Amino acid sequence: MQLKTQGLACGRGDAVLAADLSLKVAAGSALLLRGPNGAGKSTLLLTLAGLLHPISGNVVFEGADPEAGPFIHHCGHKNAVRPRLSVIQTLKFWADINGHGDVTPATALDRVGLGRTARLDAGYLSAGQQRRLVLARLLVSPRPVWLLDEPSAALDAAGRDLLAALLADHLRSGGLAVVATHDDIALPGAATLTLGARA
Amino acid sequence: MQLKTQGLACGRGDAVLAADLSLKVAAGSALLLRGPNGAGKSTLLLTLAGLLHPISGNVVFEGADPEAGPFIHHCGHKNAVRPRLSVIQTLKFWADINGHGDVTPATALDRVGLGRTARLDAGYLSAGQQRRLVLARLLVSPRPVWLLDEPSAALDAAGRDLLAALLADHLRSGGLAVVATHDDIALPGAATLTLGARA
Amino acid sequence: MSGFLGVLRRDLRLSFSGGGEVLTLVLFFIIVGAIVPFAIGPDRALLASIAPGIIWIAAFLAMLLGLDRLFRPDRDDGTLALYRMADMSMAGVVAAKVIAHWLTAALPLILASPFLAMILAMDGPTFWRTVLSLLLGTPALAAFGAFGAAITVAIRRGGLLAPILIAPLCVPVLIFGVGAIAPLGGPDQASSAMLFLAALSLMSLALSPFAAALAIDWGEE
Amino acid sequence: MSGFLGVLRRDLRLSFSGGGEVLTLVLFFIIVGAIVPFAIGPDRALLASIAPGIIWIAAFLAMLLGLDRLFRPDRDDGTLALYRMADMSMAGVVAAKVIAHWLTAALPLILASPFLAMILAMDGPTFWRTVLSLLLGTPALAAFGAFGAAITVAIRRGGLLAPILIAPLCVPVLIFGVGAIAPLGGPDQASSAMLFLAALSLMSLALSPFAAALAIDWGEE
Amino acid sequence: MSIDDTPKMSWWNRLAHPGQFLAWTRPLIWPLAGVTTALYLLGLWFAFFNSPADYQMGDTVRIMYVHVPTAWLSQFVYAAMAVSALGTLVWRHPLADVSMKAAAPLGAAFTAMALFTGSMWGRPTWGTFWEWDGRMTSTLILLFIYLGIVALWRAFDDQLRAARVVAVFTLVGAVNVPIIKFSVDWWSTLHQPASVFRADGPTMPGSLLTPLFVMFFAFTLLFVTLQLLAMHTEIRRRRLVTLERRAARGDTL
Amino acid sequence: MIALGEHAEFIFAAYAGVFVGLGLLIGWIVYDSRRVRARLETLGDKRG
Ligand code: HEM
Ligand SMILES: Nc1ncnc2c1ncn2[C@@H]1O[C@H](COP(=O)(O)OP(=O)(O)OP(=O)(O)O)[C@@H](O)[C@H]1O
Ligand SMILES: Nc1ncnc2c1ncn2[C@@H]1O[C@H](COP(=O)(O)OP(=O)(O)OP(=O)(O)O)[C@@H](O)[C@H]1O
Ligand SMILES: [Mg+2]
Ligand SMILES: [Mg+2]
Repeated sequence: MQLKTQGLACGRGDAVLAADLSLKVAAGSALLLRGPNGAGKSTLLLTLAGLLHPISGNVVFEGADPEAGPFIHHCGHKNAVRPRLSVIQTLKFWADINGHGDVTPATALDRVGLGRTARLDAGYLSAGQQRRLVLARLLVSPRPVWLLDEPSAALDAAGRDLLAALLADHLRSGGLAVVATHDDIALPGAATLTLGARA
Repeated sequence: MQLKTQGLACGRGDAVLAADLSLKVAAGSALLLRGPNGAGKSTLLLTLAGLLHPISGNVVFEGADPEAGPFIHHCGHKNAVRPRLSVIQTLKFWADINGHGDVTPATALDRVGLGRTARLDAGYLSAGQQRRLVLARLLVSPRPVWLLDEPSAALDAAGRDLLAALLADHLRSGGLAVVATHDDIALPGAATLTLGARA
Repeated sequence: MSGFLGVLRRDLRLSFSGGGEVLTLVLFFIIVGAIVPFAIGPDRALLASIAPGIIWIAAFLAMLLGLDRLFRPDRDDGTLALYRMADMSMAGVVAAKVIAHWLTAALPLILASPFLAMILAMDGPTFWRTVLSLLLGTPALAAFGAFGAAITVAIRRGGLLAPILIAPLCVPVLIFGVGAIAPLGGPDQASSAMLFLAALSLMSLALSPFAAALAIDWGEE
Repeated sequence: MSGFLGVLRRDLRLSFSGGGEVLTLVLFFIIVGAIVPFAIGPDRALLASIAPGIIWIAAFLAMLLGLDRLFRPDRDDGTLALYRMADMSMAGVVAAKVIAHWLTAALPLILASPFLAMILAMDGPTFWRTVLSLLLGTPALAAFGAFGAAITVAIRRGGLLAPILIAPLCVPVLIFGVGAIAPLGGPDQASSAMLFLAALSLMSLALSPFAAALAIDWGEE
Repeated sequence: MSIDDTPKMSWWNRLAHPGQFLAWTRPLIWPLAGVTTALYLLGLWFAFFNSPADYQMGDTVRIMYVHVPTAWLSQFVYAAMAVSALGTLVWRHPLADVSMKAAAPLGAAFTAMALFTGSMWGRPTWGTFWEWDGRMTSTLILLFIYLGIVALWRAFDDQLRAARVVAVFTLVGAVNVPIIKFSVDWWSTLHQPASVFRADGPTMPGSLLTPLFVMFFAFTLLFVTLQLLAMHTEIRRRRLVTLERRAARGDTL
Repeated sequence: MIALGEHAEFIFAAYAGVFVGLGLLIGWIVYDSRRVRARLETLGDKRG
């Protein structure tokens, strides 16, 4: 699997935020997106995910089989956590709609350090705990492409280490990732794309 | 002005998150709150602001004159930005309810780098730009106490510098600040309180 | 005072801005009135006899259903926390919001009511009494409504809860409102109903900001 | 299929969990029906003659006003974006949600309708015809409603917009629904009204998931 | 941005470009306005000075000259909107959005006028302003649909995104309007009001038809003129929003 | 002008209503157009 864009321009409405991007992210490697506020990092991720139309150019996932169902995980700024559902129910629901993999929801919760909170209402989790729950979603339904928008927001130091470990595992098993962040995420060997500050 | 707590315990419902805190933050100095997710940083800030009741102990602002109106700015995780109001209208509204100071809304917008966006709908701003707008709120109504909850979230490098500069100005002019953060905020001479990870 | 006007101005601006809340509410009012004949038949005499009741129910529902925008958006986006730290009392905020609510959710309905009166075969004098009773009664609905909205914003549940909590409290307004139009006991009864209505409005306008402010403060702890 | 059941299960769970959305809706239904006598007077014959219409209007309003919770909370918290990347089609998601909406917003009303029938002085046979017509007609309301909710989900605050968009489109449901109960044109008319009602429900159930899915996808770009 | 110098474009592409559309249709506005005014003057002259009273309805038949054209437009504008909606959804024609948005308030206005003139006609002929008759009732529902569409447009922040959603609703409405019409007819024949007197009995004499036709064209041309003007404004408004945002981001214009 | 018979007020009201309505409609559309163009001009757009 390989992510390739050709002459991609993306933006909101008619405002072009990034033009003529020719990216190449191979399996096993990652790309860090950086840039100031409003530079268009979130917009680019949404475009790569297919949730926004590119203004021009296109996004290709070489080697992906569209028949086999979706192969992209996108994590936006929002956590998709409903306060009244318990943590484990939330994760099971995500596995239901995204497809089940080898990792059971309970295992995934343990992995992200929420094992003890499984039966709690998700609304009781703090901001960082909710973010960890979102990381568990990536584990229960294995997909080769991860597009993460500021995954480290609200995470504490241990959480950031966890994130780095999960990303490393993902890359090692042949996945690819594009991560937009303002923080330092330990991703050895990742390329960096800095979206321009606009005058 | 001096912030003092005596044997303060704060928490949510009946869960005590921090107990027996005896803080002292003098005018011109700042306190950084650190700690893992769910440690109770936000809860402590809300308690200091008087928006949550302390479980025991109390919070005193020595030298504050309660007759002279509120003297605390609290910035939570939420921006209080309404999408359909223009940027300048939003800021003017805040100045209306919090009281006007020497800095006009237009000047404050320039200070935080949003001068050009004044007439845009606030909903059009990116996450980081909205956060800057929140910082402008601190400027239009001068108050000696700033309680900031992850003010640097979503801010880019320039935004963090701006935040540090605003804080420095505030302290220099005799204000005091308590800032909860996971990031490194340049606050020379600030004390740090780390709230414990919970078992 | 600048705070009071600031809140008022902002709420009016938000209601009339693109979102078009006002247009929506007026349409809701008219549609509720206009679907009644489909359900109970277009018999003119029947319609005319229940027309004041229908107009009052439509206004009642429209006003109660518009409640959700009173405090909930402010709570969700964090503005409510700002109000609590503002240089004005919460009761002042609520009072400004009640006035804004009446101006954007009651006045437009009253202006639109001639249309409903026409399709419901109401006659002229009845219509004028209806307008008068709406003018006297809707402030009470706005005031009670603000209280209901304050309670529900505190318990973090939105949607239809405020309307159903407040509806029973507002039944007297409805009774006197209709009584002031279609006096079963003759014109004497009608004018005393008008008086009760005015008294209800004054009383609730005076008290509800304080009650609502208390509810909000307690609910947010 | 696991996705379809997952969505259905989650929506049912959320509706019945602490929040008590279902209870709220049922109460709203009953309150709307119950305030009518206050507004038009307690004349039993009059009430009985318009009772089927009132029950239908109350159900109509309750179902339309419950719409806001169909997609909006999912959009606000980001779940809608997840659906778009899920291993199932958006039409499947909508279909599951329509079913959940009917189970949580229509069925409880029908179960509560005897109470309303009682206070509106309805007689037995009419009541059973009312239940039948509600059973046949409410699926159409749920389906149209899902479409309306999908249209307005891209808007930040929907509020009453979906109800006013959808109410005019649902007028046929109301007409045939009432027509099936209180046949002014005799039993022949009533049974043809029932047929029309069933046809409307089937048609709208079959088409609305696709139309709604289109609206959601395009609204979110 | 400007592509004036592109060699040859098909008329379709030329029209598809909003800037080109502006340039091409702007000169039409004043002539159209002139013809419309002339037709109105002629129509009014016919209506009040040169047409007989109807043998059945007397002078109230003169209301017909404003009622029927507005009633016709109330339906025609919806049809125009539905076609534009198809344009938006199927061909992604950028002008279709603009046309759809411009037409909605116009349609609502004409429908409201049809209702108003109808009730002004109803009072002298039936003795009431309003009767729950099938045609009038379905016109009322049409007005609700129009106003709903206007409210829907206003509720969106992003007009580009709004277009496709409104288009879906417009088309579903178009499918639904016949069903509504049918059900309302079914309903109002169930409860046939006592003395409804319809005018469309005998064929109209020519002396009534001439003013009707003149007014009919006057109203239709007025719609065309206003539609063009509103489309121009909408195109400019979009350009304005773009410029304002660009200025806010600090781009050079 | 020929006499309008017993129902003159309704005929008059119908025409007055329609033409006042048209006036408002035209006025609003023209005003809107003017406003947008003026704003465009202040932003220095030359394309009219
Ligand atoms: C508010 C009340 C009314 C409404 C909404 C209404 C609506 C309509 C509509 C939709 C049409 C069809 C226009 C077309 O051909 O495209 C129409 C035509 C017409 N209406 Fe009305 N109408 C109303 C009242 C009246 C009254 C009171 C009269 C006369 C007594 C009347 C006489 C006519 C005539 C003569 C035509 C044209 C002939 C025809 O198409 O059959 N209308 N009206
Ligand atoms: N929903 C939206 N509709 C229209 N424009 C938007 C929308 N969201 C963001 N924008 C605009 O698009 C631009 C890029 O926003 P985006 O969210 O992609 O930036 P970002 O790089 O992710 O910034 P941040 O670091 O603040 O998250 C901003 O100028 C913003 O004003
Ligand atoms: N509204 C609430 N009601 C009840 N409990 C809550 C609420 N909000 C948070 N909590 C609980 O209080 C604890 C502390 O939360 P708080 O938000 O203060 O943590 P924090 O230190 O700010 O964490 P973060 O770094 O993730 O923002 C958490 O365990 C959380 O589950
Ligand atoms: Mg972003
Ligand atoms: Mg926190």
